[in-house]
Amino acid sequence: MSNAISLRGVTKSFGRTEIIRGVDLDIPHGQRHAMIGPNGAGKTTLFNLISGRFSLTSGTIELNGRSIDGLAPHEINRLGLSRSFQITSIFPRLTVFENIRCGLLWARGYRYSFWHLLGGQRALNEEADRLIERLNLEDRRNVPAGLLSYAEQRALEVGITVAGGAEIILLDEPTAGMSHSETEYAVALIRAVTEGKTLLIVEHDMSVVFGLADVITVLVYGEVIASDVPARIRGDKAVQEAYLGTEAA
Amino acid sequence: MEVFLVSLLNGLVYGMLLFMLASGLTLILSMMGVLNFAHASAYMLGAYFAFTISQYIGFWPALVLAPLLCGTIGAAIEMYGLRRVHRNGHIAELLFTFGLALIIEKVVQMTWGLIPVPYRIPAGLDFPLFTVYGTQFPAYRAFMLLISALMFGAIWLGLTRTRIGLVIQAALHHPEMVGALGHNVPRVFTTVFAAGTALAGLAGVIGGNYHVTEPAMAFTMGPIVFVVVVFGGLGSLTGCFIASLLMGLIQTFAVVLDYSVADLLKWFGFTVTSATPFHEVLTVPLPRIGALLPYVLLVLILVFRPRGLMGTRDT
Amino acid sequence: GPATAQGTIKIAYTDPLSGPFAQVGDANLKQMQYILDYINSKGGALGKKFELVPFDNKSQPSDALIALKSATDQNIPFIMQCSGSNIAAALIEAVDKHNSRNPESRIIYVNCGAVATELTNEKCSFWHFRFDAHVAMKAEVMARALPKEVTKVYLLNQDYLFGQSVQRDVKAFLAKLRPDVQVVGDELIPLGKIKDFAPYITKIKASGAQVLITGNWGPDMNLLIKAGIDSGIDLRYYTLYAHIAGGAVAIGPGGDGKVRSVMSFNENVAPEIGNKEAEEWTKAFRDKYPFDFYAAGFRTIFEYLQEATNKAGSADPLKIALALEGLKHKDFLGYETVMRKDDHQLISEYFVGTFKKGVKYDSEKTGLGWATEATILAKDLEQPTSCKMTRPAK
Amino acid sequence: MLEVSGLHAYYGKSHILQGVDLAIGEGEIVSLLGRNGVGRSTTCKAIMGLVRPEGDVRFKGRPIAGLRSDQIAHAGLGYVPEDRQIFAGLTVKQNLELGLKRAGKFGRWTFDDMFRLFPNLGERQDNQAGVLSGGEQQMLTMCRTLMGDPDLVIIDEPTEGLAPKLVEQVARLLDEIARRGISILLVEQKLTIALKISKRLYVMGHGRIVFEGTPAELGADAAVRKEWLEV
Amino acid sequence: MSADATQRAPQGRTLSAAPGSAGLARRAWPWLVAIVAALLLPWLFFDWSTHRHSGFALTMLSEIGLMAIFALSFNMQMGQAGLLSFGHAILFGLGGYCAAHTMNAVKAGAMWLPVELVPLVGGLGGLLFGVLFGYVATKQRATAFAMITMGLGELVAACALMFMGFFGGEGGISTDRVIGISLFGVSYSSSWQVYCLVVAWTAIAVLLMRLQTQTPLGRMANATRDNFERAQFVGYDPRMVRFCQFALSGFFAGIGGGLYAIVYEIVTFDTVAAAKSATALLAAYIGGAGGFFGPFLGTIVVVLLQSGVSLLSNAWLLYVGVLFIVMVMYAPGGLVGIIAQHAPIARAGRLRELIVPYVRILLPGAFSVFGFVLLVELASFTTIGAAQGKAFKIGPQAVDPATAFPWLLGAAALIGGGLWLRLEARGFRARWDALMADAKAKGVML
Ligand SMILES: Nc1ncnc2c1ncn2[C@@H]1O[C@H](COP(=O)(O)OP(=O)(O)OP(=O)(O)O)[C@@H](O)[C@H]1O
Ligand SMILES: Nc1ncnc2c1ncn2[C@@H]1O[C@H](COP(=O)(O)OP(=O)(O)OP(=O)(O)O)[C@@H](O)[C@H]1O
Ligand SMILES: CC(C)C[C@H](N)C(=O)O
Ligand SMILES: [Mg+2]
Ligand SMILES: [Mg+2]
Repeated sequence: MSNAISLRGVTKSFGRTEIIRGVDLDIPHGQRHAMIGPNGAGKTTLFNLISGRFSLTSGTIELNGRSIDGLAPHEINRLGLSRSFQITSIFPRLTVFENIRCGLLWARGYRYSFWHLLGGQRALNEEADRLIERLNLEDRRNVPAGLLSYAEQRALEVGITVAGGAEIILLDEPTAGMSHSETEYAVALIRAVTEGKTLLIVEHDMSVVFGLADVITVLVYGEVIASDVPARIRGDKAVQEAYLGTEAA
Repeated sequence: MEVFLVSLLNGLVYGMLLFMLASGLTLILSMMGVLNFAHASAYMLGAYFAFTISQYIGFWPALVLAPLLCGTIGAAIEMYGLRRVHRNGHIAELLFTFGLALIIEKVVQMTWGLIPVPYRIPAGLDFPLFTVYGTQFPAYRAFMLLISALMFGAIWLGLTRTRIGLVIQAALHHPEMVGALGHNVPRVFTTVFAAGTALAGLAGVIGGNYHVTEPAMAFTMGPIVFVVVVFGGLGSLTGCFIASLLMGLIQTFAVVLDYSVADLLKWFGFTVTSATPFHEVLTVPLPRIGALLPYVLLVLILVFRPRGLMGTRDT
Repeated sequence: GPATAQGTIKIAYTDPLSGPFAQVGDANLKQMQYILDYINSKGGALGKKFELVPFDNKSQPSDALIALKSATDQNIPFIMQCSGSNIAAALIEAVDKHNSRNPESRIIYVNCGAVATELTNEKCSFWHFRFDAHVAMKAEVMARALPKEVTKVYLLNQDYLFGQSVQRDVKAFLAKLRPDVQVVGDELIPLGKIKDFAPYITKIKASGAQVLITGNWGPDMNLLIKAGIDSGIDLRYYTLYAHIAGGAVAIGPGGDGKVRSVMSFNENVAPEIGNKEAEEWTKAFRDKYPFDFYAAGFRTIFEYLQEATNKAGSADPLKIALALEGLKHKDFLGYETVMRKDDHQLISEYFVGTFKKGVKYDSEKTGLGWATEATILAKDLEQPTSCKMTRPAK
Repeated sequence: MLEVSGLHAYYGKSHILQGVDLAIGEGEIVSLLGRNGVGRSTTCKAIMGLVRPEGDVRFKGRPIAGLRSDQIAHAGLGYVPEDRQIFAGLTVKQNLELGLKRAGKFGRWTFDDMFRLFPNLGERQDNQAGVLSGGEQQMLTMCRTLMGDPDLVIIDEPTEGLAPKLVEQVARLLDEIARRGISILLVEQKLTIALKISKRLYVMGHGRIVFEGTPAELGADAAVRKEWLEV
Repeated sequence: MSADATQRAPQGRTLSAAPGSAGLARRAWPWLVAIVAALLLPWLFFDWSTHRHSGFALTMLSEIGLMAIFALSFNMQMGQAGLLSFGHAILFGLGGYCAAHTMNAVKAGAMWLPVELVPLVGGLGGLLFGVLFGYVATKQRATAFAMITMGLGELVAACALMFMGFFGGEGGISTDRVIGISLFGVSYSSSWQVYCLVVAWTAIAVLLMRLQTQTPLGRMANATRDNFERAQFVGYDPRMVRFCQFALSGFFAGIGGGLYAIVYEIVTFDTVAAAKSATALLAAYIGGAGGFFGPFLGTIVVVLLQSGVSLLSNAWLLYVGVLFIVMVMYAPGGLVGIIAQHAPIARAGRLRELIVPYVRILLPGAFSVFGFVLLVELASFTTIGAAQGKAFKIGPQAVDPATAFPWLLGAAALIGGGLWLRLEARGFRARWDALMADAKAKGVML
């Protein structure tokens, strides 16, 4: 089956320092793929490369077999890839509802229209509301996003990301800073909204990773040291000593 | 050759005057991020103070007192106004200083009248220093050059020998944190703003009698100073210095080089007649464009290099 | 209208009272007030006093029009303006439109100094009366006054209607009267923007000009001359406005004998022609204000208005305008003047003055002052006009 | 070393801290536990003078409640905030430099110590701090505070977003800090560490201290855990 | 003219109909009321003795109308897209120049166009230049954008003095609005007719801008303002958003300029100059950039100050400055901000309980203001006014500023009023907090 994402010899350096050192990675359609690795390994950087925030130093990245070389983030997004951010990134002065709707607009083909009145777009608004319910934010619907609590903002972050119904979804530490219960809910939500989609997720919370992922890739100093099913990753010596430390054992 | 040399001197003097003004603003704009529209007003105040003081106790005391006065005013403004407004964001700050500019201009008009005041170059410096090809170079201009050079040195030391720069930049984003690390943020801000204002004041003392001391002087100097600072690049004193000289020279040489695009075209054997489209634009001589060259440069550099000449960060 | 009801005949006066040109507007205003007090002491008109209502126009046409609007709102019969031919042009059009649209609140435009030649030629209007010699006249005077040995002149003028007019007319008359003179430089500068004229001086020197001819006024005049004198280069200045507010100070002692100005009046005229009464009158102003009474000629203006209003027998602008047409009047110096009917241009005597030591009345406490070098009588000043005036139906 | 008694704090009208009492001795590691939103961070901020404290706060016997936070810092308190608050525009090195209370005046800690503890930072010392990875930023925050050579550090959730391995490294760092005779007030989500490294711990609930004791005691007291910690 | 008044109503209907025709009436009537009010206002200044409208009042009202369009279009950039422009006037002015040239062309018979559509030409001009300058300026955002627009502003202003052909130099381009072609057979020789045209166009433009905020572009403008990076990752090119927003605001600014050309029949360089741009900024901020109608309120204040107070007082600029500083320091949300603060209390239905407290602070407030104004006027009179030979009056009766009395009076009023105000303010705040708390309790905060 064709790959949703495939990286070939991807490298990225900032000035002299090489952060990503030749990563090859294939993520087939519909797979839930987790990426773990020590801090500063390059996970977020890799996300930034795939989503077009940074430009490649060398190598190729293909989405659904199409090279994204030289494409701007919004162009990549239009190819059906959507990402979330490790450091929460929402539209603070817009209401929760509008945040979600912004996530929808382009996907629903409104582009830069200044002749549609959003008030009139029933289908659009209903779709946004449905998602808000799933995010458990109904009662915060009309609150400016900036006033939400940290956990709620993380949820919204995920919401904006999945709103457009992108087929490939990248989540960067979606549950960071959430309490246990919140984390559990978030995981359930992620599982639900990414049903049948391709998911690439970065997490430091092992319960999440092992709970969610079909395949786990371990990134250390910009190199993939292992990529396998959870069970075997947990067993893998290299991984333990490079990342998990004694905790998992 | 003659023209070149004399213009070079003129350009240098004008450039340095610009620098004197701009240096203060670099502190305020590029360190505190305040688009200080009242900066040129401080320049004006400096000039008027100097005028009044020099009437009673002479120019030299004024050279010291006027800037101090401006500095004090600056400090007051920062402590009782700007600090409050800071919370409401940059536009608020900008408008605050804008309001100040209006008030100061009016107050100046109300105290010193609408028409220029006779603020003269001190007799001690009012003699031709030397003559180039029959054109005299007044000693006062040399004095201006000296002062601005000193200013440059002083500021440079201030910025490199202390951590003030760091503290301010950090405090722009996380003031509490900087405080929690043991730095007295408010005091630093006040100091910097006061220093900036004082510098503007000094520029006023020097520039007021070189040009004319009149209520409109702030308004006419305002924009160009921003151009210099932004063009030079936020957070870079050297950039500001170079930009000042550049602007000074450009404007001076533009005046003496009497060419137009049309002449250029003629070079390529294409003559512009009143029939050719845009002939008005093509035939306008350089001296007329001189005044707007700085803005052309500003726009160009910002479009292609938002951090300016030597800026440390994007504008 | 209310104006007369209140027992005064109002005259709206709009000029720059703030901004770079405020100095000129302010000085004009003070001199006018002094003159008006005198006129009123001599009985005003129709038994009423004249009252000046100043409006600041910041040297901007649009602001002048606002002033016009409030003037017509208050039924003020006269609007007066001196500084800025561009503003004058705008006012002429606006007054024309207003008077044709609102016959019930007409107004007369009294031009006291906006002298671009066009204004009483192509652009002339029935409602516009100009009480100062226009540029072409002054240019001719200047061309005639230019010494024989001068062969290289440099033209520097402000880039607007007036400056352009000076540039054009001076060149024309030089070509006509002094074909031997060569224009080595010809420049227009933005109005009231330039702070440092040193570069221009450099340029002028390089051009090898012996004489600088300029119509600059206000800061553009004072800064230019100051820069010139400071640079110590050997150059003579033939100007139209070196004698108005701030000029003398700008020139300073260094300019002894270097500067000429084509002027309607200077404080030494009266003593020179031995007109005691006039001298007393100007001296009285001198004792009151720190600057020259260069606009004493404005007295002629108000005497015309006074006479015309009385002749018209009412403050109705139309009647007054008709009364003004072709009116003759002997001015306070004793010279014959006339408000020419076909273009509403005042034809009066004019002077050329030199700024030098040893005059009876010095200027702005500099110790130097204006000595009259030549006097041109009205008849010699007169020039034909191309004005085709449309008069309102009576 | 630090005694807090009857500490109250408000955000606008909402009364967050309702009389917190706690004490920390020389070179002691004390943890402050509790659910999200009970007011642990607010406690830290109140002690540091970042939110206006009401009540009595004494450091080395000297009352510090009501002082400006920079004065408190000079008294010898250090604070590591939960939302890192690194100075994105400045380089890593400059960030650390700002940690110093007086330019060029080092105390127990030098740049090299930090770079030895966290090699990542060493590699990145001339990079803008803003580009650091989430984890690196967390480390930087801690180092920055230590540079100021505090006698007591308040550390708010130091392990958030850190890889498991690094979490242990941080734990070790805390030990080292303590060994250099510096007391620590640690706010932690991850019970495991808190229990492991701290001698005593407080549990907060509803803006009050609801439990004080040793890790062992807490381990024993299932009731408290149930009511105030687990979910 | 009455034709204009009616012709706009359907305008409103068709456009605002989109979001469910249910609340249509509800949404339409405030507009109609506003328009009617606008048309009635001038009659307050009508001089029945001479049966003439006050030209001054009409001009001022017209000015308010067209400046409101200008300020709102400015806010399309600042408020909506977070783009602070220092050169917005160039779009306004250039629109004006285009309109002026068009009218001259029509007058000369070179083309056919009814006066009513001239503002549209201005708008298209504004749009054209909006596209042109927008392409350059929107390459950057934040301060860089501000500085670019400042540069462009100064450039155009300088060009306006340089190129006679299009700008007419210092003289500007004067024109005649009586071009004899009209959709409704109106000559527009009287200011009243012109005013009606202004009202019509203001209503149209404001309505359109209002609706624009509810379009995808409008919303994404907000989004890019809040977090331009994130916008990229939901498929939008922030720069494109900025660009479209800029160009559109150019269109509306141009309409304002077109009206300016019609009202004043002359367009000079000061319509493109920095001061004009500043006016928009002032209006937007004083009124409150946060709410859509903020700039409109702001415009009213600013124009009244500029055209009204400036005739009464030399020191009007000083008042503007003070007003400004007071606003940014105590009411950063602008007028609408202040109004919005009352919303919860209103929703709690206890607004009327504020009336008394307000009256009580109004009195001392008025006192101290009077004192301040008196002092300023005295000062400015002694230095400037006297020179211009005006007489100094308090109300009808003249006073001699040379004597101590007026100064003492002023000082007393200022200080006394100030202290009293302090006192009352305390009571007011208490009341206010109480009501707020109540509102919170009732849960009507957001
Ligand atoms: N713009 C940049 N310039 C220089 N170095 C950078 C830049 N961006 C990232 N880095 C470095 O690249 C390395 C990888 O960063 P990245 O954010 O990808 O780590 P990460 O895997 O996401 O770690 P974490 O799990 O802590 O988020 C880090 O050491 C960081 O300092
Ligand atoms: N700036 C603020 N304004 C208003 N309320 C606040 C603010 N900061 C925190 N709060 C509220 O104060 C309460 C305590 O906040 P605090 O951050 O101390 O909780 P915490 O114990 O640190 O939990 P967390 O695990 O989120 O850090 C929370 O309910 C929070 O909503
Ligand atoms: C008063 C004068 C200096 C005005 C000038 N002559 C002009 O026509 O513009
Ligand atoms: Mg990361
Ligand atoms: Mg916390």
